[in-house]
Amino acid sequence: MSKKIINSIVVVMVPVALYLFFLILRPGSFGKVNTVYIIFTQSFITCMIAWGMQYLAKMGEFDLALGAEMILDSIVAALLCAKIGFAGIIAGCLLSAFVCGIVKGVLYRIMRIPIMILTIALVYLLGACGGLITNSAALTIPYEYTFLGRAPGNIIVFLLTGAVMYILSDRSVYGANVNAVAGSESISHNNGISVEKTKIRSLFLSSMFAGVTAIVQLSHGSGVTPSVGLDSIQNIMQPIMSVFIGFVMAQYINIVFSIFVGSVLMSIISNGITALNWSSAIYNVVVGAILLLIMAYMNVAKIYSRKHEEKIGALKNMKEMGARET
Amino acid sequence: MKKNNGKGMELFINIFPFISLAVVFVGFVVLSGGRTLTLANCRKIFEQSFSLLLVGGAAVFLLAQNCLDMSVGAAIGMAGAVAALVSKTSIPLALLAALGVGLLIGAVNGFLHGVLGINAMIATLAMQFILRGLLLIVCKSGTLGIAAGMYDLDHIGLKAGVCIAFLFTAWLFFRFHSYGKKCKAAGAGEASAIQSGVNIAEVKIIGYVFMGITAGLAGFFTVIRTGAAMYNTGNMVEFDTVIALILGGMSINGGADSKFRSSVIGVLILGILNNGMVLLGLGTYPQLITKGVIFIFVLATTFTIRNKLNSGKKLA
Amino acid sequence: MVENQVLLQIQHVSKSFGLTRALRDVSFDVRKGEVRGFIGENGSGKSTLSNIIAGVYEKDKGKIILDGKEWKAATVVEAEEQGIALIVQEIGTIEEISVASNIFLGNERRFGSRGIINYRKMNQEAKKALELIGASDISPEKPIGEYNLEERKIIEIAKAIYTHPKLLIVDETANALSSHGREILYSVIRDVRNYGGTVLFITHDLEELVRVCDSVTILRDGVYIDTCYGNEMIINELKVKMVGREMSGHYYRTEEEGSMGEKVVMSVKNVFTSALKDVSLELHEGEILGLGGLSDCGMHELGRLLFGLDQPYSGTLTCNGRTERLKNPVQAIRRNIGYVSKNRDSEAIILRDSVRNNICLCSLDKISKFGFAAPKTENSFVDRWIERLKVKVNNRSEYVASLSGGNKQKVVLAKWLGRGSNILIFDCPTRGIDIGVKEAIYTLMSELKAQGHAILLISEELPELIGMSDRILIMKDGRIVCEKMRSPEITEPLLIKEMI
Amino acid sequence: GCGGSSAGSSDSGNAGSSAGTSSAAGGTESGASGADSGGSSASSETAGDIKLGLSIYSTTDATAGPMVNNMQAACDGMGAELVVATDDQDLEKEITNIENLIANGCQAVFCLPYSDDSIPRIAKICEEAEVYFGFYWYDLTNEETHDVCYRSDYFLGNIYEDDVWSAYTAMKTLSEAGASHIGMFGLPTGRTTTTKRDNGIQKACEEFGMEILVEDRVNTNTSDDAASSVESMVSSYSELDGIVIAGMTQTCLPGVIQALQNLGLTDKVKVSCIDFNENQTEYFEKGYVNGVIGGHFTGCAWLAVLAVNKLQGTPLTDEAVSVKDEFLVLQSADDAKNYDAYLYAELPYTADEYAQMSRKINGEFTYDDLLEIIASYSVEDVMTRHNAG
Ligand SMILES: Nc1ncnc2c1ncn2[C@@H]1O[C@H](COP(=O)(O)OP(=O)(O)OP(=O)(O)O)[C@@H](O)[C@H]1O
Ligand SMILES: Nc1ncnc2c1ncn2[C@@H]1O[C@H](COP(=O)(O)OP(=O)(O)OP(=O)(O)O)[C@@H](O)[C@H]1O
Ligand SMILES: [Mg+2]
Ligand SMILES: [Mg+2]
Repeated sequence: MSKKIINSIVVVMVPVALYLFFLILRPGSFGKVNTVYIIFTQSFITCMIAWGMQYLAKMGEFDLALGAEMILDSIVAALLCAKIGFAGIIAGCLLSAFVCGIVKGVLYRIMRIPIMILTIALVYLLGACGGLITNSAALTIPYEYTFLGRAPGNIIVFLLTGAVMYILSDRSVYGANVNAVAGSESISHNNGISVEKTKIRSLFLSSMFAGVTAIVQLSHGSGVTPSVGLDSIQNIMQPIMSVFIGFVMAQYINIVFSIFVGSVLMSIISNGITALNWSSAIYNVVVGAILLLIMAYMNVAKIYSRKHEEKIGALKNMKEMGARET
Repeated sequence: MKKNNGKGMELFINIFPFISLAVVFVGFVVLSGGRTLTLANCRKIFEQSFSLLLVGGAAVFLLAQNCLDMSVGAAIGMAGAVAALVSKTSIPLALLAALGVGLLIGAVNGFLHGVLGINAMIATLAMQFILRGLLLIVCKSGTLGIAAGMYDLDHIGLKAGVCIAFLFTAWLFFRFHSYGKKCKAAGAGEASAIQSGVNIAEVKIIGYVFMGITAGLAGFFTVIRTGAAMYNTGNMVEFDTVIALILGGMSINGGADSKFRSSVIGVLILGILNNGMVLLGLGTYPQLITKGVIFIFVLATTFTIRNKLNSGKKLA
Repeated sequence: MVENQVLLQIQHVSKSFGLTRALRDVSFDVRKGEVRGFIGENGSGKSTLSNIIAGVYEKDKGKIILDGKEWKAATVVEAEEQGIALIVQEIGTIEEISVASNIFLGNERRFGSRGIINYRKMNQEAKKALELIGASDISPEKPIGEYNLEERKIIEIAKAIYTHPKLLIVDETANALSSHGREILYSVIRDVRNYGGTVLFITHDLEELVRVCDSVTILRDGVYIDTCYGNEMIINELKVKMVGREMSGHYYRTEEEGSMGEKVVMSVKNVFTSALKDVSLELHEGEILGLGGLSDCGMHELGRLLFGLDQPYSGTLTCNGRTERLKNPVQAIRRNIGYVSKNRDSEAIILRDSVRNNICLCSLDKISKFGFAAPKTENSFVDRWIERLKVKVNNRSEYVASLSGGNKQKVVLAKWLGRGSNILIFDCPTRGIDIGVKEAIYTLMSELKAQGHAILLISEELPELIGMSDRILIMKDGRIVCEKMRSPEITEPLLIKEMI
Repeated sequence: GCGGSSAGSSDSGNAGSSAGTSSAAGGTESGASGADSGGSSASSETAGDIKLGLSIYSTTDATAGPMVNNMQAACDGMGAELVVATDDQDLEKEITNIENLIANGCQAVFCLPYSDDSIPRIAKICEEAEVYFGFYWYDLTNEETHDVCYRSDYFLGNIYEDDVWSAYTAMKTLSEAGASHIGMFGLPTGRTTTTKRDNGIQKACEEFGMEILVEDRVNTNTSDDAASSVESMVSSYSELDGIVIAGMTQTCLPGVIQALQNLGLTDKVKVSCIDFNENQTEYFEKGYVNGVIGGHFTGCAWLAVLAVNKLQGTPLTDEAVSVKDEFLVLQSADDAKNYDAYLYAELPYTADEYAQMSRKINGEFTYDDLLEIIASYSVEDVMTRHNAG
């Protein structure tokens, strides 16, 4: 139990340390309570997308179409909102997400190609759909319908989504299946778990999470512009990175929180760079470098732990045989 | 009977890219009323496809071993920017600098994937971020123009020469050199390849370095073509490369049946497609939809057949 | 026996994997409340039959009747619902998830309503399941990665038993268990018998078998041989039935005495790894050195180590008299070491590549100039070795995947012989290969020996070891426990005694 | 030289019929369908005598859409065919577009060069193909490139908007509203346009004692990103009292306004932006926006007029021309409504009006007439003309 607490503290220390780093560089801004609040609320959107992504990511698959989907969701929502008001936002996002999820699932089922490749093609198509519907025009929703984009609306949606995420990943049969498939596809298969079904469900779920996130995102920014070509992939880089960071930290705390910590980290970085008025170019470099560091750390740690296990085993054998280490 | 069926499918897989190319070509010739066919237009299609031809030729080696390079577009931009900067001093030096930058980027990619074992897509995606950021810093003041003397290099004969020499050499290496064979072996069965004495890390590093150098060369010619480098030079080339190779009939998992011609055919399909859609005056979205649908169609066709072929083979 | 006491009837079951006929027309019955031993040499089809009963594989032909009804197991879940539980030979647990989740893998719905799992209940159940078999020291919440292989096997036992199966199949689980673990297993088996269930117990340890089982069924090369009951189970007779085949002269080497060259081409000294304990051996030129033992005794690991696939934690390795560190196969191959992996299809050949490329791959540096190999050179090289080893292929561009098992193995051998490797590590070279090709491989080995090649023959088949080796080393628990020179006195029982 | 030229200061006018977001969107739609069909359908009617090519980043968005629509109207009026190549996203694509347009048989092509460095290239391609070329939204300030163009027989001219001035004016409106500590949104550096706008902002800062506290050129992909960025800016710089959007206005503006609304800062923080957008009327009405500079949608139409006359053998002038295309400055809800009614729902010049600019149709028309029309471009001018008709 106490070990668990220590682990949690260690994990929480990472964003705190980064925060302190920026606090020292710019106390005037990072010293304010408001900044902390902003950092948290801004991480919600990243975090919710990342939560939806992590199921597939665990199984080694990536859905690059989520950015394009969210834009399409928002477009449908904004158009419906103009007709039926607030309900249109909710209905539009969820409906569009639902359809996208089904389409992806069906295409995957038919074609059985790596999800990443399939979704690259979808980025073109979904982007073009959004553009055709709106004719490239930027759409907006009226202010009175945007309460889900600010406190307490966004906090409520975030907490609800978090609860769903927690239940799905930690309490549900589906979550157990995802973990099993992520561990070993063949053993799962031999125990009667359908690998394909699990992946299709995850594809669908990632769409639904993105759809819910689109509600908050649209409400927060109040506007949506269709994207052209593959640009929308950029929009999900932060969530992807949060997922990776979350995976590293998931050894210490629950994945729901570890991904949130990852999102907060991303949020601190982008706020820090704004606060210091560093060039936006630096942002790209910093984010790329952090991703590489995390991945390198993960791999080196894996190799090291394998070596370490081997060493422990060998040492045990040596002790057993009474041999001295050479 | 079953065997014949397999042979038939294999034959189909092999000629499918040619069919696609023929369909696209004939289709656009007819639709555009012959404008696709004019010598001037063909020349333009070649010039527009030039850097993708180079990069595609190098990407074959990577995709054959089941690796992607998501940073190649940014590498082209970076190499182009450096070439533009150095060209003010000396043009041969600019070429060397571009190749050097490409080599460096390739080496880093190779190290990240081959040595540290970071997933190829993630590693190169992160590199893309970093390079685009650096490129923004390098191009801070706007575009980087090239020295006037460099325009002389924009000569169709020279480009054709470079392209043919490059593709021919790359083809030789892919088809006949032990390196090309090792790439295919690594993609077809990594464990078996390792036990047959293929140094996987080395093969991967060489692949990325070659890709990097090629990106350097492509970057050099890109700035000659555009007259300047800017922050988004080489934008999205990485995706175009993958799409071209798949259109050209390459399996996304690489392996022994990877063919060098996939890159050339695929790039030509893409080139004719892009050129033809403008000749027909298609708007932005119809263009995107056309591309997406063709991509999915080709993917679905080849994958379905490949899956069938593989499941047949697994029984043996 | 009264008809209604029969639980399981296997009737004319056959199964092939491509060209390997794993089971041929196997028929036998098992009664309720019976502990049935199930023995046979490696590759005789025990696991295949178990997997068919438990719904992992589909049978090609035949019928299985369970409790009087025909049983067409389609999936593992269905089999479980019918009360069939299987403890697999390989690792059957997933490392990343908790003990409880592993125990109820694929069965999570038991603790759920509307897809939500009650983990408290699951953990309680898991605890009960573990306590039931006397493994209460394993805690259900922990990730299974924290437990070692033996404990994981015990968890698998708990997983199999908690449903009170009608039929429990235990596939060579005992190997991984210490005496404590074995006690757990035996008591589980007793429990099942006590409540009227049936156990199918697969093991190589005949003494254990006689102690635990009521009866025993013997398979050989996929063919049903016999079933013995109670007092009929006499170890030596079982062995004869199990091995069965005659050791005729034309099949193995005929010399009575072993011979070897003076020169030690490869040796290891005091090697320790997590699987090997203080292993030392010397391989001479012109020698076939046999290495035998149970599957997990460390002999396969030793083979990998000699080829540079694994590194020793301590100890030295010498090759042609020089102390070496083989960091990878590339270095091993440069020192003319060749290695035939036990997992042929996934490690030794590239299935989806041509015969030509497979044979050439490790010789590319030899047959090319500046890295370029003319297709002509390559083809004549390949043809020479296809000819020499009589590989049956339609043409050299054919995918290896379409070859028969024996011919695949010939391709592997051609690869190394073509490379000119003179230190050959053969790990189960005749696994799943029929008698014709086996003989060819044995003949080839004798020729190679005569030419002065050194061969390390790692094998799970004792007749092969005895028939082919100049010297036999037997390993047990990561140690070399005995060394025997070739002589007519060496018999299988003698070696088996050392192995177990 | 640019600075404080007052040509665009078109304020107050008659309160025209209000055209909100929806009608504005409708305007885009109808315009765009015209542009899309331009490539193929128009060809049969006009017998394909004259074919003009345009390379532009989009045919539909709020800035590029009207530009294409105006040019389409000019072509329709004067009996020429228009081919548009879109996806002009980077230097290489632009070159490719020009090549493809030439291959398509265009006798004159127009584009917005990314920078001076890319112009010699474009000139060379067009000279080799013996095709006229011209630039929109682009000023030839660099002497070298200027010479390259003017040496060419195929250079028609450039219509430029004064981007130093537009950014300067955007800042000036902020200063007039009392803001001095500014946060900035913009495009990534690299385009000449961006550099000029940066210069204009710099100039205004010096002149009015303003300061750019923080800038964001990355979080401009979605409205939500922009909203987050505003939150961060405000939290880091409490003294911030103005935001200028010098690029990506369509995407950023809704997010900026939304964030300010959420933070309750719409009064304190003044906003101005370059480029028109769908929501400006509403924002003006609520007082969220202090100035919008844009409306520079006619440059391509003027180039079309020059090209058609040249290709018909009745050139307006033998010299290459360099003309400034006026910006419109909106500073109130009325401005915006008038703009919506007269320049967005309809086009500022009808096809008939464009037809009169062809010397083949209207022999009287002269170069000076054209210059006069260009210089008089303003909301009032359109209102007078179209109300009369
Ligand atoms: N999945 C498979 N694909 C191809 N061949 C297989 C497969 N599984 C088993 N075989 C082959 O079928 C035959 C019977 O194998 P099986 O595993 O049933 O033997 P076993 O009696 O369990 O041997 P062991 O004592 O080594 O466990 C062997 O020749 C084996 O190589
Ligand atoms: N799935 C398949 N696809 C194509 N060819 C096959 C397939 N299976 C078998 N063959 C071919 O059929 C021929 C006959 O194989 P068969 O198994 O009868 O030979 P075999 O003598 O049993 O071989 P071995 O002794 O090596 O197992 C082989 O040459 C093989 O190439
Ligand atoms: Mg056979
Ligand atoms: Mg077995």
